[in-house]
Amino acid sequence: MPELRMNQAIREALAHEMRADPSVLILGEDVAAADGVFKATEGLLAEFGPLRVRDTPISETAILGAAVGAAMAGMRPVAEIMFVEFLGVALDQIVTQAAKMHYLSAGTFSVPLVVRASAGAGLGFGAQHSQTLETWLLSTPGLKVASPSGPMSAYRLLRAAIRDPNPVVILEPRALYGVRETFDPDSVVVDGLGIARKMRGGDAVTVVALGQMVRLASSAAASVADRWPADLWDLETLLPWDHASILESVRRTGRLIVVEENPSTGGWGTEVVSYLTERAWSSLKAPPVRICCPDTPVPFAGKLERRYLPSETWVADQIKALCTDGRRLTPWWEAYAQ
Amino acid sequence: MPELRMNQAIREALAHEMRADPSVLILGEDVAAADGVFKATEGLLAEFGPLRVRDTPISETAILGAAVGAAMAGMRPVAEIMFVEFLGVALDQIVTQAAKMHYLSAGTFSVPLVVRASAGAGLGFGAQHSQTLETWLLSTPGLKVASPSGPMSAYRLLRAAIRDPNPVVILEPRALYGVRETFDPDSVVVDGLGIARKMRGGDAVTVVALGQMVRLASSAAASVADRWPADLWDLETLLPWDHASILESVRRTGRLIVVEENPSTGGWGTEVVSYLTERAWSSLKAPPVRICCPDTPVPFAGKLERRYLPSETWVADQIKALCTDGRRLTPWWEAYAQ
Amino acid sequence: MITDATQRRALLQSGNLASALDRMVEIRVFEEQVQRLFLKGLIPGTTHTCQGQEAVCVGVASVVRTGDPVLCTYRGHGWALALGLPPVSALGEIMGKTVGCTGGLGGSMHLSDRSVGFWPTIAIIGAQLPIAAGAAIASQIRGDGAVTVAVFGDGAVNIGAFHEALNFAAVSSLPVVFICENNLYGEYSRIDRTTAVSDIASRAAAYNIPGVIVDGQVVDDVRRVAQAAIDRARAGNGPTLIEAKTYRFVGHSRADPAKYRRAGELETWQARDPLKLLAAAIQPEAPDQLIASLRDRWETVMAGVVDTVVAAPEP
Amino acid sequence: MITDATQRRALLQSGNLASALDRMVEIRVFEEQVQRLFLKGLIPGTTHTCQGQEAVCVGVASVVRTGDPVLCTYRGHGWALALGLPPVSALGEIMGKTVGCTGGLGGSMHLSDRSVGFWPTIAIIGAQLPIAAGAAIASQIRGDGAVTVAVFGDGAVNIGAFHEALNFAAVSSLPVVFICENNLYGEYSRIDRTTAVSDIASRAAAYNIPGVIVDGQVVDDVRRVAQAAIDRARAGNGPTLIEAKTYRFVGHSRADPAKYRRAGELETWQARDPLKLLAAAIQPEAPDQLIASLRDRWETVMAGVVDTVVAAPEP
Ligand SMILES: Cc1ncc(C[n+]2csc(CCOP(=O)(O)OP(=O)(O)O)c2C)c(N)n1
Ligand SMILES: Cc1ncc(C[n+]2csc(CCOP(=O)(O)OP(=O)(O)O)c2C)c(N)n1
Ligand SMILES: [Mg+2]
Ligand SMILES: [Mg+2]
Repeated sequence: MPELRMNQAIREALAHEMRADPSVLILGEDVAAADGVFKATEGLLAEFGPLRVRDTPISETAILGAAVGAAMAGMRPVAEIMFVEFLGVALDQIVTQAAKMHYLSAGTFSVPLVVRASAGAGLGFGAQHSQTLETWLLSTPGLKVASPSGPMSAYRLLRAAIRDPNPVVILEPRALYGVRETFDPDSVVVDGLGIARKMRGGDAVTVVALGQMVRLASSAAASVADRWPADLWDLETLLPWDHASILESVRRTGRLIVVEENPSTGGWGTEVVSYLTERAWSSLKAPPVRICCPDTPVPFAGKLERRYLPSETWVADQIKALCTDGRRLTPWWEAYAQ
Repeated sequence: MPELRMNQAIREALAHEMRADPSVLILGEDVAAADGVFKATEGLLAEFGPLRVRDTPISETAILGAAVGAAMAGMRPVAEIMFVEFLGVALDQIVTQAAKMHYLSAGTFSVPLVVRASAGAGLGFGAQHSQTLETWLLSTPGLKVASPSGPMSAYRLLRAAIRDPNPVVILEPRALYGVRETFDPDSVVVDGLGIARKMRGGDAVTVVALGQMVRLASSAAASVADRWPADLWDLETLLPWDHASILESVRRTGRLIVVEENPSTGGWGTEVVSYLTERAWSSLKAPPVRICCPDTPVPFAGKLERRYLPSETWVADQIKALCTDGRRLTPWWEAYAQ
Repeated sequence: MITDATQRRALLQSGNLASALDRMVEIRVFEEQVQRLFLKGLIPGTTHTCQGQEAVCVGVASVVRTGDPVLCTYRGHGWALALGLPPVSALGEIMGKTVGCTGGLGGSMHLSDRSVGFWPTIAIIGAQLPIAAGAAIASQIRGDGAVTVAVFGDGAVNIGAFHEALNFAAVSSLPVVFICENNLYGEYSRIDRTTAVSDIASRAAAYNIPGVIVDGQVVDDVRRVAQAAIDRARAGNGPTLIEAKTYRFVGHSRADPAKYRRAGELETWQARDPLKLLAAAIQPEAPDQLIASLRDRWETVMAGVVDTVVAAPEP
Repeated sequence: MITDATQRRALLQSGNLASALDRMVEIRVFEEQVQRLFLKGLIPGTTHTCQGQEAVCVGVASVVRTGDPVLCTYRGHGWALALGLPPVSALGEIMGKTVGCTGGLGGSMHLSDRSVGFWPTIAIIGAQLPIAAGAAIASQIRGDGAVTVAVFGDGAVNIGAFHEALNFAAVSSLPVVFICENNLYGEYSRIDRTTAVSDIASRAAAYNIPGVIVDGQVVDDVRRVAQAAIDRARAGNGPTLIEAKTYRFVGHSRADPAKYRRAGELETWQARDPLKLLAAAIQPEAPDQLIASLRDRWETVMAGVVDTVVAAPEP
């Protein structure tokens, strides 16, 4: 079985779908001749040629708009947006065009496009290149959004996304492109979007994480598993997220912790918390708790950036506090503000 | 005391601040010679001249970028974006530029701009001109967001926003531009952003609403006030929202209903629900409940659009159900989906 | 009366000038009905009608191959009818009825009919331009010979999407034709107050593609220029920017009285009413009578269409 | 050594060619240090250095009035030093230290120093262009005589913000100068593969403003052209688009080996190294020696700067 970095896994998924379906094409800045800035499209130009693997100008609106048009015409474009922030100049094409065309055309058109965008902090790229920004997309009927937690996850999600008849945005934690995993791509079951992955079973507390927070939550959960075994979920698909699995879990454990990489106010975890609180109310034994980042831009300097992100200790301590006395820990910045 | 429509109240607020402060300017499509598409800038060109009241090309990125630049240079621009959807082509300038410049410049620059954008459904404008889209903005440290519920509210918020040293987006429910209210602009206390307004006092349940949902929630609360008196709040400012007031209210009533005009998944109410659930856990007697719209684009046809929006009956019924037996009502579309 | 969209389209494609005039009168009468219905409160939301601009949509529709993608704006009723949609389908949508082309989901700003290549019209200025480029990418990859047409107003040439789409289409030699209906106004602003050049076609140079100005009031000129651009695109030589100089005889939307017009401007353009010009070409001795007789017929038809739509159920 | 930003700026503004060369060598040595430190793992994130392009920033900085807004990109180290920032302030920021110009909050892509009009550099392609237009609106309203300068790369001319900003500035006659550093590549793509025209300046016609091409390797040419554009803007005659033809002798960022270059291209441009050209103008008999002696001094200074920054606390 090969060991693949996450960018290689993405490349494998693209190659697989391009071989299987001549309607799949790739477009984006430097994705062809240069193999992609994150090397996630390596060698695809050579194999599939310049019509199906297309370098573009620095024109995110044109890239995404072209993806919408190609998809409506029956192709399956995969657009690479180098950093998710760049959606800020072209969000219209995803949210107001792609996500609405099926509805607006009374079902006569569909828009099977995929947008891959790198996301997240941890690499010292500063305030304009380190956000996750799921919430630009989350409240968009007609759209799907997913975020992988590692190579196999990225492989599976991308293949499912390409096959999905709806527009899908995949937010790839860029700090994970170099992370390796050993798995056999050919035996990965591509079972569609919207399925949360159980990473570890337990009855003490439900922990939900996404993207690069999954690893951190996993280590934290492992470190306290003997005393407070967590039911740990990698959400993988954020829109639509797997209501059924997480609801079942929370009804069973009675406790919920969401681990997010985004500002505290308005982060995606609010959706998970409020959905579950409304519906699993009578099962909850303690307040649901969100672990996330402070309400500031992402700082550049290394120490500050590390401080900005949730830590493993925090997650472990919170598991303990919630399971022992139903207590929410005060995030460091709230203490700081007092 | 004059009776003012909401668009007139906005115009009064603009005129007031422009008279008081020569650094205030207005820019946008057809805001000058044509008095604004919603007539919210009527007569301002005549009074303040073409340097301070500026018509622009159809170039939202230029409009917002220019507002950022003018603000950084010490002016107080107020940009009109005709429909909030148009932020989709220029969100970068608000979220990635305006909201980050104070931080990125270590405080040497500030960005005192205001963006006014019309928002919301109810006028038959269809899927691309009827959304509220607060969640494009909500998770943005460095930004403020507010939404008025009527003429006086619009007047007060806009004057506060212009005086605020931070970038502020005001989402004006466009269905309310023609609504009238009698009040004396000169005696309105402009007490800043971030203050929720108590619309009605009560101990049975806390009801939080925003924008055009405030009227609907008010009527609903009034209709059941004799048996289940609600503590009804107009949030007015969504970012940062008034944590203290609502927390106090929920701790007192033990029940929470949020009335939102946005899709069910990921709407702004998830922030309110999850914040309060985390912190007022031990006071809650029933599950917090969100009343919102289904996860579809906004339909055009009148009947469908009315069905899309929350109804007064639903709010009233939910108050009753929550207060009597702690029950969340199933939204019509969930029943439909079953 | 023919009500099948493809057959209606074929009528125009015959190249027969009489069919073109007939369709133009149909559109004129349709739009007048729409305005009346709007003022009566029977149409929700908003409408953007196109009286005065009929030669552009009719001219272009008559040379586009049926099924090739055409992407237009909210000012799309004329395009809908020109491309073949039967009036009930268009008016039904505008009035939010089940008989509308999308059953009332979309409304006036979002008409569509995939069967004739009429893609959902788009209400965000400029957004259809890169989408059209994408449709053209699909054709380029498949080699299906389709040519995509993207239509937009003069106001759209200052939005980023216009620039990105034209540059991208040019460097990729995409089979797409960009057609600007320059009616001199974007909402209430005259082009000279918002746009640094007065000939939109001159911007083609920034993309190294041909820029062609055509008299948008003369259907045959529009046809010829559009055909040439389509042929060029189909041959693999890339996009063309066509600027059709035209004028809307009515306000921007809803009940706009269009007070912002320059004095005499409307009258000058009305003298070049595309219906009159075409009628004069067909029947020089009595153009007004020709129009009047077509008008009569269409008034009657439209009255029936209105009845049908009014009687149709809401969704 | 002068470390006050305003005084450092004044040195350049003297118009003295020797000061210009001195600053250009300083920038060259600084950027080489940055690359070494990056490869040693002492700089987090990314860096975009500008060896080969020094004549553009130094030329422009020498004619912009101190305090007038200058908006640049992530490739901004040269601009920072040219505009007056002391090396410790720039390197401190790049290394994320408290001695950096924003104390480590921003990093390499977001240098700034308000005291000399160096606005926060922006890492979203094109975003600074409309912002610059806004700064110019402030000047136009206040009548303060300031002229804003917006700097961008050749890759930025295909993004919507470029188009919107230039049209908007043109129709509003704003006091702003747009300066494109055309180094032939946007990341790894050569301009001919992404841009429909080869002379960026030719796009000025789409906005009805002057478009000027200047040899970006010759500091005095840059100075002259920039001065003329600034004068024009200050006189109320609106914006100019300047295209400075230049080349980066290094990769796009980080450790990019720049394998995508055309054969011989680097060598051709190195023969027109702006340092050499200026040294030859100043001291035709021994330009290399002149550069070598300046280099020596700056190597020593920079070694000290590195020590200071390495020793400085993290925030
Ligand atoms: C991005 C965006 N900005 C603004 C608008 C509002 N708007 C609708 S129509 C219009 C005028 C467009 O003028 P033009 O392109 O000339 O087309 P015309 O209406 O004349 O056919 C404007 C500004 C919009 N729909 N989308
Ligand atoms: C909107 C946006 N798209 C893409 C990028 C990624 N990016 C960073 S630098 C760069 C190349 C820019 O090239 P150019 O404008 O020529 O400037 P240069 O780097 O050559 O100075 C790209 C594509 C970005 N920062 N912002
Ligand atoms: Mg127009
Ligand atoms: Mg470049």
